Amino acid sequence: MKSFVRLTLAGMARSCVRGHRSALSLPMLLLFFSATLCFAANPVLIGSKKFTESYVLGEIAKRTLNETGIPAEHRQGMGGTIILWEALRGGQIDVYPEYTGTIAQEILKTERQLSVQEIRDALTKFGVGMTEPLGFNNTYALVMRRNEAQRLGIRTIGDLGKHPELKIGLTHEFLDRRDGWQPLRQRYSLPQLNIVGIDHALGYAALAKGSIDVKDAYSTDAKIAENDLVALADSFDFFPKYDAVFLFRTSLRDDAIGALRGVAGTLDEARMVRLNAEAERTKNYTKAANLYFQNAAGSAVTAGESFWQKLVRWTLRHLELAGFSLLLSIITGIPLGILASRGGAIGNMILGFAGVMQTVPSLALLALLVPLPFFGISVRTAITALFLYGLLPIVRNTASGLQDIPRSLRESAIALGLTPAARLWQIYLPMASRSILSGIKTSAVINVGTATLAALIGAGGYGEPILSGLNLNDHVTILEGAIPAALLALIVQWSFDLLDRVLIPKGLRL
Amino acid sequence: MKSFVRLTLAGMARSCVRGHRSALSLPMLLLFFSATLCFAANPVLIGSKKFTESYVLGEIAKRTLNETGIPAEHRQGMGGTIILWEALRGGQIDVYPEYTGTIAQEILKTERQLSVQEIRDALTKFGVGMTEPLGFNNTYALVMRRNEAQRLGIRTIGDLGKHPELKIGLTHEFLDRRDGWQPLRQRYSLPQLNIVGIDHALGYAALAKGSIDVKDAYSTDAKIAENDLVALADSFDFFPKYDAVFLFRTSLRDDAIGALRGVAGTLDEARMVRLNAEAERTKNYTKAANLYFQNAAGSAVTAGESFWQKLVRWTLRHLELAGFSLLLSIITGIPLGILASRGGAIGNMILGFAGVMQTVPSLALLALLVPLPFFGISVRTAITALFLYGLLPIVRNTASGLQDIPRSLRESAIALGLTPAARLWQIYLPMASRSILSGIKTSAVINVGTATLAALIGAGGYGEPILSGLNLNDHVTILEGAIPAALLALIVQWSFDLLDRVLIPKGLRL
Amino acid sequence: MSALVQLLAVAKRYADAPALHPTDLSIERGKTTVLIGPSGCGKSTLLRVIIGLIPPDSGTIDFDASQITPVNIEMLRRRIGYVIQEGGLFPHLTARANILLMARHLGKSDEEMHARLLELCELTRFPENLLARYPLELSGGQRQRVSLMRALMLSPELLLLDEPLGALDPLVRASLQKDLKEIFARLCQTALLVTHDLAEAAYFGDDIVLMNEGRVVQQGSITDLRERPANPFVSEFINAQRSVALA
Amino acid sequence: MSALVQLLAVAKRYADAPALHPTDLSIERGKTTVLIGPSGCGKSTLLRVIIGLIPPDSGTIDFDASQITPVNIEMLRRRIGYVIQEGGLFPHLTARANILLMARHLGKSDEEMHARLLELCELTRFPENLLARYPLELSGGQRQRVSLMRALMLSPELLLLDEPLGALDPLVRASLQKDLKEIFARLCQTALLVTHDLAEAAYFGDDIVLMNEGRVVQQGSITDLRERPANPFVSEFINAQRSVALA
Ligand SMILES: Nc1ncnc2c1ncn2[C@@H]1O[C@H](COP(=O)(O)OP(=O)(O)OP(=O)(O)O)[C@@H](O)[C@H]1O
Ligand SMILES: Nc1ncnc2c1ncn2[C@@H]1O[C@H](COP(=O)(O)OP(=O)(O)OP(=O)(O)O)[C@@H](O)[C@H]1O
Ligand SMILES: [Mg+2]
Ligand SMILES: [Mg+2]
Repeated sequence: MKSFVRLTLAGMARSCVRGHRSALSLPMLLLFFSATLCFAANPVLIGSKKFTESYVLGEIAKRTLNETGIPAEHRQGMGGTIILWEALRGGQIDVYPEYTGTIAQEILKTERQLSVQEIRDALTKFGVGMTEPLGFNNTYALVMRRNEAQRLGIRTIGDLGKHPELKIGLTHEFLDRRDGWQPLRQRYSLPQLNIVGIDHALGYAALAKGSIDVKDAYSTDAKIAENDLVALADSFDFFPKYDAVFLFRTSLRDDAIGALRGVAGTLDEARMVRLNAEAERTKNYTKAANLYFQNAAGSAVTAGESFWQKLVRWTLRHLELAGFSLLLSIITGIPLGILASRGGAIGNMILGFAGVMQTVPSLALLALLVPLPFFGISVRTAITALFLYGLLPIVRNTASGLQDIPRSLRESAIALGLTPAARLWQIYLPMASRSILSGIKTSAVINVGTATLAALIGAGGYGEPILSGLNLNDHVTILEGAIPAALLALIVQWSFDLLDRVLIPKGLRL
Repeated sequence: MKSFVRLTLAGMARSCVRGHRSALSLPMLLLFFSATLCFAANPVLIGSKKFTESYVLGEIAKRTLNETGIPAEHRQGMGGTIILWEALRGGQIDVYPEYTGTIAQEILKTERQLSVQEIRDALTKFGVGMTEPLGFNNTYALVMRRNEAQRLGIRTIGDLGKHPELKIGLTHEFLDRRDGWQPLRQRYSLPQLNIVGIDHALGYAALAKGSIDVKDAYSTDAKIAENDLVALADSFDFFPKYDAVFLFRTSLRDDAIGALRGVAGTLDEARMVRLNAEAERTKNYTKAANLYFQNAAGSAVTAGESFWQKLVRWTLRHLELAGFSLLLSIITGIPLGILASRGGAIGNMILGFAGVMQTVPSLALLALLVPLPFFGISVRTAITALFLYGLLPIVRNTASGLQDIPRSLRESAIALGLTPAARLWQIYLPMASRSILSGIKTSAVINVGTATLAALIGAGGYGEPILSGLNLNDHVTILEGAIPAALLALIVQWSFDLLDRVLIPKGLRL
Repeated sequence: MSALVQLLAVAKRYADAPALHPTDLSIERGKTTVLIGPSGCGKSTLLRVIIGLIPPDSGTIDFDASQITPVNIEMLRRRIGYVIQEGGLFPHLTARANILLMARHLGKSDEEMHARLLELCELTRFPENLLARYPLELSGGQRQRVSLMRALMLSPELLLLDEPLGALDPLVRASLQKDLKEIFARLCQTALLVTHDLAEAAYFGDDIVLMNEGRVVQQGSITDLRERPANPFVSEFINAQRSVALA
Repeated sequence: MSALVQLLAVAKRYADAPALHPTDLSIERGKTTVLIGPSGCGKSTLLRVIIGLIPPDSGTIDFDASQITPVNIEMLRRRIGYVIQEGGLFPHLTARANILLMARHLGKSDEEMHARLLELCELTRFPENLLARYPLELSGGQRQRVSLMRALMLSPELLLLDEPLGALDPLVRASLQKDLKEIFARLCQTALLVTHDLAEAAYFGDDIVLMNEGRVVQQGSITDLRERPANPFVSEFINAQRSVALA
């Protein structure tokens, strides 16, 4: 089961890394398009794409803003280019890291190489601004083992022409692309025939073993540093520029724009490679981002978002999800329960409906809501699903609690001349309070549990570390979410028990 | 969400097809290792691997047995070779389709080509028997467009040597295997350098477009017929034999063994290709298997398992899962609720425990149980998870129902001199019956819903069509499971309402 | 003075047997009508029909000259005080809250309520310090007095009292009888009282109604019943009560 | 004859006030002890302490010469019949099932139970055809008689009766009093009876115990109480009950 989830997420992550400049995959759209938050929107919202480097840049932007005293939140790994771009234009995020080449090709849809200024001008009409390049160019590169390259005296791609015996392993994507192997070979008049298609990840292993001598890579890939490889210079500027920049909404507060602009020109390729390597080694993007600030400022001022800060954030969000949906369940569940307590066709219909809601497993409930116009991938959807899910215990217990009130007391209330509303509020509901509260407690606990699934649609909460832990195959991270979730359930349980003392009238507890 | 699941399953299916002779993937082991059934074991249990041809052969075996009057069940797509083999040896299944080459290499772990008799002798000591080959050899093959092959006069692999200009696209697996491209090229002294690595599925498209001229394939791949390709003869018998056979436990009843032996020699390659194509086109393995019987017997006797038969099977299994777990929840939940009703530390602990169980979302609960020794991937695990999941509403409502009994009646029961047990059974429980039943109803409905997740660990029920529909991206199939599940919830709901009339004493309903 | 409540051919049957045969009865304004009769003869049923807890199968009931319907019953109930036989105190409310429930609902002022409460406590000899207790913390007689106070709280036009003093000791009972009778006379209170104590019936009853098996057997003063019994059952019933005068 | 039940310095207080000051009391074998006193004086509390529903704060209770402990109370309860003041009928059981509950539990034979049931119905003038009804379908007096039958069913050694006849009409009450007194005499039944009816107390009571504010004020025959009152309260209490003899 665990492996099942892990496999999936790992698979997604992989496919995202490989195609990160062009991928618009439906599942990712559905899954990781982060919440159009319906409440609390003060902080600057930073988005990132679903691969390591984008995460790290997002963290850097966040800490940069925080250090300027601007509150910022980072929605990690929301999806591919188009998702991020649409989110930025739609105002769901304010900032995200992008690459100039990607902007030209994917967003502005041009074949030409555009200058930074041309790009900036074109973006203005979308209400989007762009910083100067951050300092590194994450484009394609051909890489070799450093010692081999030195031994053979190969520094540029052109130098490969002198060594037709070298075995070249290329990813299929690179073999296929119109700016890939074929035109490159022509541009540099390379004689090589010794080409094999090989998976990107496997390629590094093959390179290390010596089964191949040259492979394609992204120029800031952490693996380059890890495997002591060297990227060959693209002396003819064959590969388009993929300079990293931050895109932001022009409506963003000026101090925030200023702070982001400050990052421009401070991150060269070597540094980015090191940050990426750190992120992949420690599985901690914040830590990697902190490296940037350490070297820049010369000292580590803060440790970024500490575990406790994250815990607080998850907890608040989890409470928000479970609490808000519970509130909805209560305020609709009790009236429905009152109706249901009268029995008859309406009562059966209400209980039937709530039952069917409980039957549709939480995942399916999310799946059914996501395609609907109002819902989509949002906190709204998560809360609605949780709300529907928590309905049954409240409805049913309200009904059974009311039906259990002795007839003599019901008649007393009627004979007194109380209006039906007063009877309900002052007599029936207090007398059924134990049963109703018991339903609410069940519902609360169910909601706390099911809310962990909300992270699947980017709604956050304890599900976030659980999913991210499954993704990184990191058990500690999983437990960082799972243990607090279980504790929260216990706390909810016990605090409701305390509430019993307040809400169940003393006369009923004698 | 839906896409999320679909992606995963599709991904799994793909990886299984590609590596079906050698794959032992942990997730598959965890996921599709079918249930060690703890109840009802009369029928012959047939397993199959997770790819089309194996499914179809499993269906053929099943119908063959059924037509001989032997009850048989088919557990589809349990996993890879090792899983099926271990399941057969462990007695969890009685029969499964296998290939001689796979038996030699993966199971008997020999490099040599073994004769059918040698294999059979070797298997005997494991208590496993083998039929004669069914009639087709599903090995590697090189395939070409039929017209091109005819135009160039290419019939055998050796003929390729005369046309070095042909572009050859090979899967990476085939490029890497020790019985793959390199030795083949040497064996047939092929001059070709024009080799590209290409994904298996994409390769067919490339072949159709003419981007490549030759590719590797399994000799019974449905795509061969679909794309009007021709497999080149392996005149040097380079590829090992992968003759399809049925493996069975030698303890299997004789008539069943006889029936299976009857299939031997009746399925040639062309026929198998057609069945596979039918299965992939209609997404219905039973229908494909029926084709075999039509041609063999000259007429379609039965239509295999009709939708209604399947519905009955799913329903029974779903009822078994939900019913059995509900029963467990009731017989542990009520005593726990009684304890909890006394309050104090024990009461809090019990409610806390049941609450934590509810908090751990159903999937995670399955994930936590699967690694434990006693559980693993089995119906047991599903039932245990459902049982734990259904506990809270019963425990809590039992407790609150008991606490709501008026003091004067509790004292009457004590003063009468009834023993504590008699008080409980004759007075307290009947008086709390409305509340307890309301908890049981909530629990039942939750269980019916959550039981659909049990299909993830192969435990069957309505989750089976839902998952399989998600896999095949076939909405009708999804609904075939989703609608009955919702209906079942309603029926459960309403039949419990009827039960109320029996179980809630009349004196309490006045 | 006309009748405050007028029953015309009111009948009620439960599943298996009639509890009330068609019955005519008028409750005169300003008088105390006492309902007596053997256990199970339909006294409580009659009261429950009047206050609309159970709908009569047939017949009509007029209150203050207008017919009681499901529409106006809600408002009429506020003009009626009812002491249910079982007490019917709400367990989740203290004695005080039980008594003040309806007054609070109608938005009476605190001083007014407090003054009336003290008056009632004195009348029923109910210790004020017990007002904060819940019904489960009171003795049977104390509960009965709380019920009575609840019914009297709003000075209703009509009082329906179903054995309101049954669980009281002779001391409290005697003085309560005296006080109630005085108050009833002073305020011209209309009341329908069910009792099993013939002495009590005689003491209160301007008009005594003797029922048996769902029918009114005889209506009149205690002297009428004693000296001009309608049938042997009446004499038997009237003479049954053992006097405290000992041999 | 020695005492069947012997209370020694038994006291009980609730949160805010003592309900029972240290009290000595002996209930003689074969006699009917009658407990009287104002509402809230602790009569029900005394009964509930004896049958072990509430543990006394101090003091000991002996039953049949052995001290009552939490261990033996369970078995002792089967030798005691108790009519609770509120009735305490189980709403989910019919009148018949309520009465037979304990007998069934002890595995009595059907004939034996049926015979006893008929006997009891006759004694209490309870119509047999109502036995199949649930408590909610009975009148107040009918319920009280069902409670009484339940307590008498097993012919217990000790009967604790908390106002068992309060809701009964004079007719039934008078004949029931007569029959009960005869039976008690014939069977040498030990009984502790709480009542508010002094006539009833005098009729039954070999021994009358008058309580006030949690203390026994005087114990003796009705003549003792009437003619040799321990203090003014006794005379006041004894003379309070209005006689049926009218002005
Ligand atoms: N659970 C309780 N908590 C606090 N006080 C209580 C509780 N139960 C009874 N009391 C008080 O104890 C006193 C004695 O009560 P008890 O029921 O014994 O009176 P009683 O003599 O039976 O009166 P009655 O004739 O009205 O039934 C009363 O003042 C009552 O209010
Ligand atoms: N819900 C019911 N279903 C069936 N029969 C009922 C129901 N309620 C009352 N009865 C019967 O109707 C008859 C009249 O009952 P009612 O309560 O009016 O008697 P009552 O005169 O108040 O008697 P008591 O003096 O004992 O209180 C009784 O025989 C009773 O058993
Ligand atoms: Mg009555
Ligand atoms: Mg009492």
